[in-house]
Amino acid sequence: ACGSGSGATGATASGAGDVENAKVAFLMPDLASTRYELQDKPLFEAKMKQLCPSCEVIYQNADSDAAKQQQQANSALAQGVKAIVLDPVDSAAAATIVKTAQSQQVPVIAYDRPIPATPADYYISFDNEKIGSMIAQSLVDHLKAEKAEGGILQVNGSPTDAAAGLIKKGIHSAVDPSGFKLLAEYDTPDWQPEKAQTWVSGQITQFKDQIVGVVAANDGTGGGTIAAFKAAGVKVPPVTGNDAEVAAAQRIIAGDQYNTISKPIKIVAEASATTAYAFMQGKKPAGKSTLYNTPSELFVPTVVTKENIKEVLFDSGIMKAADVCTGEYAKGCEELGIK
Amino acid sequence: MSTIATDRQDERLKNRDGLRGAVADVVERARGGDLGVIPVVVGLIVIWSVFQILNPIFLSSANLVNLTLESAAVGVIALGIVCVLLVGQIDLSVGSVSGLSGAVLAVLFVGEGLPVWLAIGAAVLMGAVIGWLYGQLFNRFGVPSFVITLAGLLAFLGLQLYVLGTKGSINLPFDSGLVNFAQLDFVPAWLSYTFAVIAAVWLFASGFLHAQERRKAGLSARSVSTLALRSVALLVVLAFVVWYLGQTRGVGWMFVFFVALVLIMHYLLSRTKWGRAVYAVGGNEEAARRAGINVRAIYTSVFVLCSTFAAVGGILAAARLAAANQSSGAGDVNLNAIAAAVIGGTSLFGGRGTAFGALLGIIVIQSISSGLTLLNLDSSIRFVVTGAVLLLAVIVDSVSRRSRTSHGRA
Amino acid sequence: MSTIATDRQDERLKNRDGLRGAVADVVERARGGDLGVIPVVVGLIVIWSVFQILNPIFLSSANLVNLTLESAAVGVIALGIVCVLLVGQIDLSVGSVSGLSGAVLAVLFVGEGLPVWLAIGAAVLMGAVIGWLYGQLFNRFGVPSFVITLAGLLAFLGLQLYVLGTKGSINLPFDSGLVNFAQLDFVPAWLSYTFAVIAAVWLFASGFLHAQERRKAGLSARSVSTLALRSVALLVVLAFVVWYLGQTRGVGWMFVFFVALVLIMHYLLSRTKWGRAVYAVGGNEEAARRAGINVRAIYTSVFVLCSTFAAVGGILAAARLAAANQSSGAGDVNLNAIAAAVIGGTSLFGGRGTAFGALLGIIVIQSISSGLTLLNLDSSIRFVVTGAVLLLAVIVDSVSRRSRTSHGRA
Amino acid sequence: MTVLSLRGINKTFGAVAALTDIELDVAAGQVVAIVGDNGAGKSTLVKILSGVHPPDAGTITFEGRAVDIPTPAAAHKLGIATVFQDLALCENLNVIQNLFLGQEIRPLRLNDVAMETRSWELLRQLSAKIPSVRVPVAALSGGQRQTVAIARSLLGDPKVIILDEPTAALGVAQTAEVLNLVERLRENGLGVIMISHNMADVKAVADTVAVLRLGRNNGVFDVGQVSTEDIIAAITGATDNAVSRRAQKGQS
Amino acid sequence: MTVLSLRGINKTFGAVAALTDIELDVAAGQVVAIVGDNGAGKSTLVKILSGVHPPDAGTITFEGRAVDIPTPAAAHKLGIATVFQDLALCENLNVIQNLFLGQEIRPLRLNDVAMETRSWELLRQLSAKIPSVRVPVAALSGGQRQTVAIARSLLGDPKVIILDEPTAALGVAQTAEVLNLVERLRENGLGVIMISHNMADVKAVADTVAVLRLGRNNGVFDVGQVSTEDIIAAITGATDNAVSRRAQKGQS
Ligand SMILES: Nc1ncnc2c1ncn2[C@@H]1O[C@H](COP(=O)(O)OP(=O)(O)OP(=O)(O)O)[C@@H](O)[C@H]1O
Ligand SMILES: Nc1ncnc2c1ncn2[C@@H]1O[C@H](COP(=O)(O)OP(=O)(O)OP(=O)(O)O)[C@@H](O)[C@H]1O
Ligand SMILES: O[C@@H]1[C@@H](O)[C@H](O)OC[C@H]1O
Ligand SMILES: [Mg+2]
Ligand SMILES: [Mg+2]
Repeated sequence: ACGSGSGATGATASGAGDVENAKVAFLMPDLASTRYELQDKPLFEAKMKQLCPSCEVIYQNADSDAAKQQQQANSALAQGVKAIVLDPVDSAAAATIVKTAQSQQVPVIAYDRPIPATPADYYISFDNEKIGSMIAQSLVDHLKAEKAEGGILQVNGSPTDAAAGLIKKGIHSAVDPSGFKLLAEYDTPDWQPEKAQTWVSGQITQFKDQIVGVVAANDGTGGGTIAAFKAAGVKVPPVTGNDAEVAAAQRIIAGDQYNTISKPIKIVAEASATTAYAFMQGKKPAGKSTLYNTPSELFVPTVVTKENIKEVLFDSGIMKAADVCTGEYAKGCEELGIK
Repeated sequence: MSTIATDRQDERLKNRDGLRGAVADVVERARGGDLGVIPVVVGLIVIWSVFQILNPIFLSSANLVNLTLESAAVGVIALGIVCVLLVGQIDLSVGSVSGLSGAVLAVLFVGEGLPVWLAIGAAVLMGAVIGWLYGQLFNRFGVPSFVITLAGLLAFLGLQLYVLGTKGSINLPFDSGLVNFAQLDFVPAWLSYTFAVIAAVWLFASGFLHAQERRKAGLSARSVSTLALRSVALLVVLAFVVWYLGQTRGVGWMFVFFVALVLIMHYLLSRTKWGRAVYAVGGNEEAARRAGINVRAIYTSVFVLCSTFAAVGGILAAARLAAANQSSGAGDVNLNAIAAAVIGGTSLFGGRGTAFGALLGIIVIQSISSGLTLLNLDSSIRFVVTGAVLLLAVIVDSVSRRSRTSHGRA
Repeated sequence: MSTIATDRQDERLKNRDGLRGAVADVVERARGGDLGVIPVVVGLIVIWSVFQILNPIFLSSANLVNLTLESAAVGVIALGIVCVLLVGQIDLSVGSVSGLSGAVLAVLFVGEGLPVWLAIGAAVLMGAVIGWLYGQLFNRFGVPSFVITLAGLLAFLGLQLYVLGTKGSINLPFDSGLVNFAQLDFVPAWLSYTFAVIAAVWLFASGFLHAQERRKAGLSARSVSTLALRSVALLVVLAFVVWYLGQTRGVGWMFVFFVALVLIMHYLLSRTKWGRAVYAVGGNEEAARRAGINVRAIYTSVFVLCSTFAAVGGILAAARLAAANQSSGAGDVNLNAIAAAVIGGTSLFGGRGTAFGALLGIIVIQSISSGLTLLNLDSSIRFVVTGAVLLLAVIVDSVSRRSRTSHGRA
Repeated sequence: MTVLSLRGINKTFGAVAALTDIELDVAAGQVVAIVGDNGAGKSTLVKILSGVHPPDAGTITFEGRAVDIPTPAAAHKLGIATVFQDLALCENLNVIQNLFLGQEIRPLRLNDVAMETRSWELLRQLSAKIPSVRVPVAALSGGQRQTVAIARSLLGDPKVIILDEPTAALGVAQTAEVLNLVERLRENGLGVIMISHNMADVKAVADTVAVLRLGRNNGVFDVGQVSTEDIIAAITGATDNAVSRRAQKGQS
Repeated sequence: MTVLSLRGINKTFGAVAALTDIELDVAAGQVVAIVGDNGAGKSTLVKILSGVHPPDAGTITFEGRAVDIPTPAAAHKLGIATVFQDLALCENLNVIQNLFLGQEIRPLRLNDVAMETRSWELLRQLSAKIPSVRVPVAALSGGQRQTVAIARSLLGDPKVIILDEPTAALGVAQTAEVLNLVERLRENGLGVIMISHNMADVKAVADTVAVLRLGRNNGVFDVGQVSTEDIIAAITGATDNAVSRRAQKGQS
């Protein structure tokens, strides 16, 4: 029924009866962070399957290319999707997608990152700016508690990534007034850990023991930072992260990384599936609040450190000890009581 | 004709005239592996069939309309790449230049409120200046173009970030003519058909005049029936395309613009002294120089063209996206543009290639990308399949070209 | 010597012997533009001076130690690129292959718990198999290597994502031998100095024996004083490097490993039949074929070498980062590896280049990157400056090579 | 004894029939000259014999066995050495490297002293005027290159040597040496195929002359029993030709 | 009237002095042959005259004015047309495209009919045996290519034509036509420089013979007053040389 090839399939708002066999697009922005492929996608698909067993999810990843994302959206529309869940590569450029979709009466749910220019139909996210400020604040608090003296390095995300810009802004909001000197900061091309490692290595020679902490914008760059300290043969200062990757959890358990932030993707992914399904049924869900002229739902993430990792990541079921407590990490897990 | 044409007198040539001769000629050339763009077309048909079987939406009118529009921006860039490859050089910076051009356009048009034509003019001019700069560096210092343009890739990416400044991303107004041109303006059906007819008539008329001229000079010439057949075939194909795309939105002006550029470049490359010089420089630079060609001017002209096309492509991309952002032109724009040229039969060693190659090459690449988009695969699988399909398409091409080598005409 | 050596008998040659002759020779070659790697070294000195002025930490021992270690992974990859460029081909997939290799290593070693040598062996073997595959595709179907390896780039990136699977990113244990090798293992000072002495003695001894052999055969030969001077110079340079790096952590084993690979490749390329064949195929494939060389085997061997080196580079990169992740090998690994080869004097058109070029080229690139790292610039400015410095370094190089062209030896 | 024998060789390039039904016999210790107009197909025939092009049809018999020569390496293995008209040198390699290409001394640790010594010997034998053997071939004059190509064919131990216009670019002294060389080769019992446009040279060293015209055999002559005029007539296909007209003009 | 005159020309490549203190005069309506051993520097001299290499020292006078010839384009502009020994053709272009390279008819809308017609005319004039002018030069035989290179130099309206071993690869008929051509050029008042290793050809068409030896002038002779043996002696630097020895052997 969906194979007609007409781009105007969704032209009339459809009744609940039509929802069977419907399609919904789930468009993710990049591969630089693992979460989109490994968490967002399967979680969204699972929830959708539960809500509408016969529905089909069209998943696409734009690999950091706004033009490719536009192509993917157009292709989804040509296939007659009933709703689009969109994590924009470029929040501004995504306006085109919203326009095109809405002109064909297909609702768009902004996911993870907002689309300020043209109001989408709904917005569900953890707040990236907030994430930045939370990881940085957690680090600053820790340093103050330790009575550390010296400065901080800041490793930002990709200079061509709008989300990285938001995180960066959030980090500054915590670091700038902290009293710790910002020694240097760096926008990591393509979020590449190797690049972060090279840069941090240079700063270690330059600032030597002045560095008391590093705010890294995600777990990959955080990992690169830690490797730089290890390779320089100096003590690793507290380093932040973001995304709660398995590798980061291991580093936290081993005491190499100070924090990361858990944005239980399950929450947003399932919320977006529920909302998308409502739209597909022709309903118009109302948001919990309104942001960028869009009905919105923002969730609060949790900073993860050694202190709370057991509760936040393991007791909640987000991670399994079997995946994390391998080899050299078994001992740390044991100490923290993770099984 | 009673006497044998001047160019058919050698005893070793098999004489052929008229339609039968033309057919025999094609067969002969096919056996010799000299098939021009036919192998690419065959590759394309294979890809299209497979994707159509996997997802019946692929060849739907709506999807093909998208395909045409998505081809335009990188296609224009590939056209410039064909030119630099023809002289045996390379431009790695077309992605950055296109991104910078989009950024400049957006800043001037939206940020500074200049009229759109002025903003476009400035962006295109900037492209030309960049190319001129490359030409100077190349001619004066003899630095390999690979390195010059690698430096350009980095520098202009930096400049792009700088121009966009803290904004990071700038929206172009949806109701501006430019965005409409790239997204919503389609050629009215009657006009499309008119274009098709004009093209066919023109093909016949020019062929006929040319044949007459040749006959008058005592040279062999295509028969009227061959010419007629050829232009009827063109008419049928074009009319079918117009009709099929017209089932949904029709032929986009942006695509027409791209095709027009291809035709212009085809003319410049094949019918002007400049074009000859380009092929000569690519084939044997020293021989070209000894023939009195201003080789430096040719290099400069080609770099200017390439960067200019990159700038134009950047404008089209920004218009299509209705935004210019920090990652515009990044990612695989460079590789796609170069790959389109190469798939279209342009040699990386210079001296061989056509403007039409860019058109066909980009359609191959966009077809793969669009077809896979419809397949709903994991990213990891998608990458693997993209690689495999790309390879397949080119193997079809190379295998048929290959017989040429075994005939000693490599 | 009373009689004139066989190779010095032509009246048109200016006769020179001994140390004076050697110096005159160098001057002559410099005027003719045939300077080998000297221009790159000059470019390097310029870059180093500028960065040192801008930030006095640049030439500090600690930073140079970092520089050596950061050069190793991409340097090894560049070594493979030199080989494919020498035969006039290209490999665009070295980044993906290195990423995949790191992923395979991590999955087998950490995930499956295999012994590290087995995991390394598997990753390297996989690299070799990939290269063999490229060779087959290239030889059988005549597909341009640009396209084959572009397909490979995509496919192996996909495979990398697939292999990493649900983990996305895998830590290598910091206390494993492999990570230590890449991060913390340094050659003890006494051993470093021993290496330096061995190198100098070996240079003298081999030169001396060779000269004797030549004299016996009635050919001209380097004088003992020239040879002595040369090896003393080497000793001084090496000893200084060892001493200076030893001020902080010394010479890393990973860097020694890289240099050893460079030396081995230098030997293979310049002193074996296989190396000759590589240059011949790159210079004139058809002539090589007619000389009875198995051209296909040469292509295959070179693709295998390149992919194998890419795999080794990927292992080193993973070891240095102590992790393998989805973005390993992405970004500018490809471009940096190719650029290192080109900056080191390898021609993109085949037939010209050396293994040492890869070493020098990667040091130029890493110097730029490290120097800018210390400058703490905005990313936009950083990109612009990187481009500019890269260009400058190569202009110095090209300008001095250029005189060669004007002497007709292009 | 016939070492090499061709029957019914055909070769077509696209629409051009370059060779049609070619026959040729070469005996050991015999010098066969192949002559013919430009484009007659001489070099095409050479390329077929040396494994560069496969023939479209026909049989090649070498030392009594029917053989296939799919690659130049196969030709080398049979013992067929060729000096190509286009020389087939690698411009980026120097003289020594080109001479020994594919047959280097001590493959795993090249013996460059031995190779250089041998190079000088070979070149001196051909009266070559090459100032240095360590410059890339790109820097040599036309005649110097041709000398290198000829010298190369003498390495190894061929049974048949094919020389495609070997003296075209050579000076008078070098030409004389090459003709001497051809005679030495004959004395050593090799089969020699020599292509030349110079009738004086052909008459001086060849035993037999085979004429090709527009890709077909146009007569095989015993050198002792044929006049230069007859050969030229067979080449051009007419007794009244540009050469004879020029000769007449010179007399009148 | 002297059109072209060289004084004190020097050229060094690396460690090799290719030309030392060369003098040469060419008058309108005169054919000057330059002869010399391989590597004597003949082609280097040609390249200096045609703007390919700049001389290291020396002056060139053209039609009474001292000139600089920095590029081949400058040589064309002066009216110096050259057939290079290495032909300098673009292998990827076909015969017509090579013939008219840089001097196409109707630059903005190429007139290929006119160019093809003219190509056939030129080739017929040289007795060329080229089956089709629309094949890339890569597919031509050695002699066919050389004919194309010669034909090319006749386009335009040169005052001096330089032919570097123009008949090396040509068949007997084509060689005769080229010699005829040289005579026609002389009659039309052009200055002709011809390089050749063929003494018969030199004696047949040249007015003056200039000998180069190891990069230096080694005598200028009037053709009428010099024997072939004397020229050869000047070339090789000895009256007892490979050529004379061969000649003796032939007689004995
Ligand atoms: N690789 C090729 N592709 C197409 N045609 C070719 C090829 N090689 C040769 N030919 C054609 O075949 C014919 C014979 O060429 P060949 O080189 O054998 O002539 P030849 O007798 O050696 O002439 P010459 O005396 O000029 O060297 C020519 O007409 C030529 O154009
Ligand atoms: N580009 C170059 N680089 C280095 N040396 C060169 C170059 N060109 C010529 N030579 C050298 O200069 C000398 C003269 O060469 P040239 O080509 O002028 O000789 P020629 O007289 O034309 O010889 P032939 O009769 O063989 O054509 C030779 O020894 C050659 O090696
Ligand atoms: O998880 C992060 C995501 O929230 C942000 O949008 O992009 C970078 C990721 O690391
Ligand atoms: Mg021939
Ligand atoms: Mg010469």
